[in-house]
Amino acid sequence: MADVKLAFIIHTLPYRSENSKLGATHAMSYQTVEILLEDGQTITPALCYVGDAVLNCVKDQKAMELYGMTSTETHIKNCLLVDMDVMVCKEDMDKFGITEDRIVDADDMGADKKVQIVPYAEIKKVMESANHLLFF
Amino acid sequence: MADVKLAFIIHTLPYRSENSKLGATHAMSYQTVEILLEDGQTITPALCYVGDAVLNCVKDQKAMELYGMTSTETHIKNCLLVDMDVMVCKEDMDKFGITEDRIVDADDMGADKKVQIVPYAEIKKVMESANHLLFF
Amino acid sequence: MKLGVFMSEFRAGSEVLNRLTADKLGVILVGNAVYHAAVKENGQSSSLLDKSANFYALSEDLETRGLSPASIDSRVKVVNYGDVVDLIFNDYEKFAWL
Amino acid sequence: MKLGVFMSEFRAGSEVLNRLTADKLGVILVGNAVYHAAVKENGQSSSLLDKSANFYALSEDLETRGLSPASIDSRVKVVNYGDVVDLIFNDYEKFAWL
Amino acid sequence: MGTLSIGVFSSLIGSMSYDFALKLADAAADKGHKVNLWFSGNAAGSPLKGQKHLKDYSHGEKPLRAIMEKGVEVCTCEACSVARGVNKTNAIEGVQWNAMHWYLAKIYSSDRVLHIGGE
Amino acid sequence: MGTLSIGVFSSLIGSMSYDFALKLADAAADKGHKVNLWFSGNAAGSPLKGQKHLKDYSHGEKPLRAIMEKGVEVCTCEACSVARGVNKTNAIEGVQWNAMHWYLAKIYSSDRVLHIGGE
Repeated sequence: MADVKLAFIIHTLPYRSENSKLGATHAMSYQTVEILLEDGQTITPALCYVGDAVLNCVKDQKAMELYGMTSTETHIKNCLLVDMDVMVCKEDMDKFGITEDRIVDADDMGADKKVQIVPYAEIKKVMESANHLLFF
Repeated sequence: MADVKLAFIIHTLPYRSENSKLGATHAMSYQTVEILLEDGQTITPALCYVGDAVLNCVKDQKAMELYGMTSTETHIKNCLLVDMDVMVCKEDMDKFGITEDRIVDADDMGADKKVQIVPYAEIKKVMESANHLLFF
Repeated sequence: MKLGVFMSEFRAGSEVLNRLTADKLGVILVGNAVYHAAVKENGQSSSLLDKSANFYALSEDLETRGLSPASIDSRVKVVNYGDVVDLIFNDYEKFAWL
Repeated sequence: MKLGVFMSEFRAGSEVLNRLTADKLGVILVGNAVYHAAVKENGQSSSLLDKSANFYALSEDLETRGLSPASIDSRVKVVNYGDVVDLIFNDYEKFAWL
Repeated sequence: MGTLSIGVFSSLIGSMSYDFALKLADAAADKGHKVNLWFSGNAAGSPLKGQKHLKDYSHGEKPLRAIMEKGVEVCTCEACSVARGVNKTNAIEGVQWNAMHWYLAKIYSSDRVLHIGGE
Repeated sequence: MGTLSIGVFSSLIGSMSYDFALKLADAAADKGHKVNLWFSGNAAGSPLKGQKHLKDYSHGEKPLRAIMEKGVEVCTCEACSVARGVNKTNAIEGVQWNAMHWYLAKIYSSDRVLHIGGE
């Protein structure tokens, strides 16, 4: 098996535990995992926010200014910058009344990727096609 | 003020966090606090289990045998042995269908005190008459 | 009694809060409990805010989460750490943290 | 997929679980989630057990809490740590911890 | 001016309740109040010295030293700390070590008590 | 026999998820499986050596040393550990130190992955 697909499913709120942050940073480490793998072996992560965790994806988080700590927003931006698939569940955004313009983007950092707003059915497909699941 | 009354209100489940255990052990430390107080100064704790926390008071907990750790049951027994007021909310026991015979006692250790099964209104009175509240 | 209740979570603590009563009741939303003041679910405000109490939300914790103090529920007063100190000493006597 | 979901809490995780589907679904109750198998509220069993799935509960975690494996809901099979290892390798392929 | 005792039971990094407690203690000290801070539960792991200040994590050591400079009394539950491998030899200087009755004794002479549970 | 990678993110003492992870790793090793154990989040505080075994608290050091004896590979997230004041000089011997990609690389060659979140 040359490529292993991992689904990072974030279902927890930010700043309540480290989990949602660590989901993003662990997913991002796919960038450097090649030093521990053989040639041709790759890992492809997808980072999906469901349920309450869609609140992680709201922009303008001031964690650095107010608590001296990297915001979850910045972690998500970093994921976009390394071309990771980042998805947020549309039904849950709608439930909270979160509109697309409030979702984190990394346009200011020149990222090509955007957070993908997708129906839950898409996230289910990610879980089904993944080799392993990691729920944060 | 010669006596300070403290209400230790336990509202969390056992073994999910240390809180419910630490509620009992902190309350119990009233026994030795005199070494740090002046003559005539006393602290009187009351330990009250409400909501889901009534499940702390179910007997026959095997935490020591299975995880090598003092059970919450043993901590409650120790509180009874030092003559502390320990109360459990009757409405919540009824909600879970927990009968009186399943509630921890320290009869085998020769304690005079028993866990008092009281209506929530009694626990409210404890909160009102206390100088300070500690929710665990 | 004058009771100040710190709510620190969005998905826990409401049942305990619902049973608390006091002559004067304050509910101070900190940590993820600030979502009670700032988000609606299916168009509904949090039922927590229906309780008869004075509500406060910590501005630092709103802004950390990308929530604008200007857009929160009108029943909630925005406070900072210094204000919380004053609430503790001047407005309430006993406290619970949920 | 064959999905094994570890539930570790009594008051959290149900909403996430409810949306999970699999060709073969197992729910392994550990930690305080064993209360789902062992207590009723107002005479009602936990609605978690209504999901179409194979249910297991960890005997060590039942007994730690004073809950007798003999008295749990008949839909739930009692397992020990060794059994959980076998479930992981033989019965399910992917896992979630809630 | 009054006396406030704060009990903290949550971990250095995670829920941010620890950050809250330190910021509240600091704000109260700035207003001239006497503040006592008690660490138990997971907070009893926080007096370990030599914490590296990385921007992705909450950091307790610097603000803890700063509030002690301002006169905030800080004490950790000895049993809770040593069970985690933190002891007097590897701990931040100035943090007191005592049993749970230290907290109760401080509460005895406090005007206000904020007991912060959590993890 | 297969390979199982377990990620643990909860604290040494508290939720007992840490106890669960160690017992599961032990049971899997006893059945002849290869087990990898990754510590991040609050679990990254657990490699601190010199934990005093008090009966009122979960204790990780002894069972951790015991499962490493059985061949379980254990690695902690270096950033998560040093942010908590735990580093190579005060850590339990035999625990590996690496970045998060260690966990992903172990997952790559695992048959099964149990990622235990929590606090």
